[in-house]
Amino acid sequence: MIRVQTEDFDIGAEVKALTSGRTDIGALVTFTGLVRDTNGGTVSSMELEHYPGMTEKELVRIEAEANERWPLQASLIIHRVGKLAPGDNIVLVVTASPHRQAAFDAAAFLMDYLKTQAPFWKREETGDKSYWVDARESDGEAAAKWDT
Amino acid sequence: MIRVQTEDFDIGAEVKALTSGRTDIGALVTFTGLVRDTNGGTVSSMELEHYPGMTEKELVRIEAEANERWPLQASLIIHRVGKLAPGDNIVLVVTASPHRQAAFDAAAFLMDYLKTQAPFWKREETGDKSYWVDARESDGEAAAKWDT
Amino acid sequence: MKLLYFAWVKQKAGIAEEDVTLPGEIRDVSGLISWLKTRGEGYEHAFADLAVIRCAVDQEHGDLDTPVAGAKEIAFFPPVTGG
Amino acid sequence: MKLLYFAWVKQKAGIAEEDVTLPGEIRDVSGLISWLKTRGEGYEHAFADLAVIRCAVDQEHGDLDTPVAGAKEIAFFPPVTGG
Repeated sequence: MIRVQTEDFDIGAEVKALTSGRTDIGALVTFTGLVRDTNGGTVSSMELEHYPGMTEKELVRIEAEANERWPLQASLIIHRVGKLAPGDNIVLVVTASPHRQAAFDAAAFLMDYLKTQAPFWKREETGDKSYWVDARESDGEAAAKWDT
Repeated sequence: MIRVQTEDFDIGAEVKALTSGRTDIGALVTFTGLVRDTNGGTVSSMELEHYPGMTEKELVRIEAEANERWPLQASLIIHRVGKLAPGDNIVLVVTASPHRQAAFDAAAFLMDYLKTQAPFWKREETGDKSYWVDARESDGEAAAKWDT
Repeated sequence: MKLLYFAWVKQKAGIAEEDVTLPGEIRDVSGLISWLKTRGEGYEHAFADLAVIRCAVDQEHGDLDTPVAGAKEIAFFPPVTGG
Repeated sequence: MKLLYFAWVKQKAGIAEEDVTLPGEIRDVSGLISWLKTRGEGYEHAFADLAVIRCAVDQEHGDLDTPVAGAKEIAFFPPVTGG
């Protein structure tokens, strides 16, 4: 399941929705990405731009690939767009599996692929300046390791 | 922070307590272990026994080791004891870090160490029989990989 | 054909979206970019360093060699930074 | 010295906890187990396969060679299965 939304998400509620009434899930991993104030109080806000249409397609594709690679019983990707403040949630990934290694690996994979393939762009506002966040080389390397 | 308790835990509330008011956390990972009905409806309940005193010491030690290995901004281990039913939460691990790889690795490490070193024992009740769950060799291997 | 621009590519090009009819000789994304750069300073600025330009053809990731014939929508953007 | 037994070690030994005074010649966990096995069938049964016995001396993981002199609390249990 994937969602692109401006509203915040509630980790507890999302997890409950995925697991309630089920007794087959042994391991559930969540990853939450938050707006981090990298310079000690200078980032006043962040704007998340995306490519409507393609974003949803990419998230569906990435989720399907994780489900092909690991025996997942449930998966969820929520990504927020629009204006966010330091401390706000940006992204939530949830994976559930009978065993913990699959849940951990699938969640890390989803984040690595999302970071390099889903069309989102961050702009940080610092005081009266704003700048587009640069892509990190380490994200490309993290995603590349799943190709082996 | 570590807790051993009979009561259930609320993932959303625990995460909120760890992150509220903070703007330095970029990545937060949770792992939840649940009672899994491995044989399609035959496990009627599970009893978690532990070694009071040593359990808390081991969890503190394991958490401290994770904090030495990775730059964590917050960490939490909650483990339930007593009688549990299929679908119930057993264990919650939360790790927070500026970057996602550290949060993922630390959470996986905590679970691998907890699974092999924290003095808990599971007894499953299936109909009128009950048996102690056997330790899994793969858990020992998973923990051993952190020694390298 | 619809062209879309995102993030700083949009800012540098000075345009978010446009409908264009391509000259017949344009075969791939590389040719499309060369043509766009003849259309004004904004495009020249936006496409100055192709190493940091990413594209999607009909909402699927492409590269400089991806054919453009028959495409309905081509988008240009920087490396993604979500998550 | 307090001895504790958990999980199936407790069930097989038929005891959860006891206070004992060790004979002076017992040096390590291995010696303690040998002595316990002379004390009854339950202990013999519990300690039949040492490959699946784990122990803690004063609440820290030990092994067959861990010294027992001065220890206040020694626990025996199967490999752990929490999490």
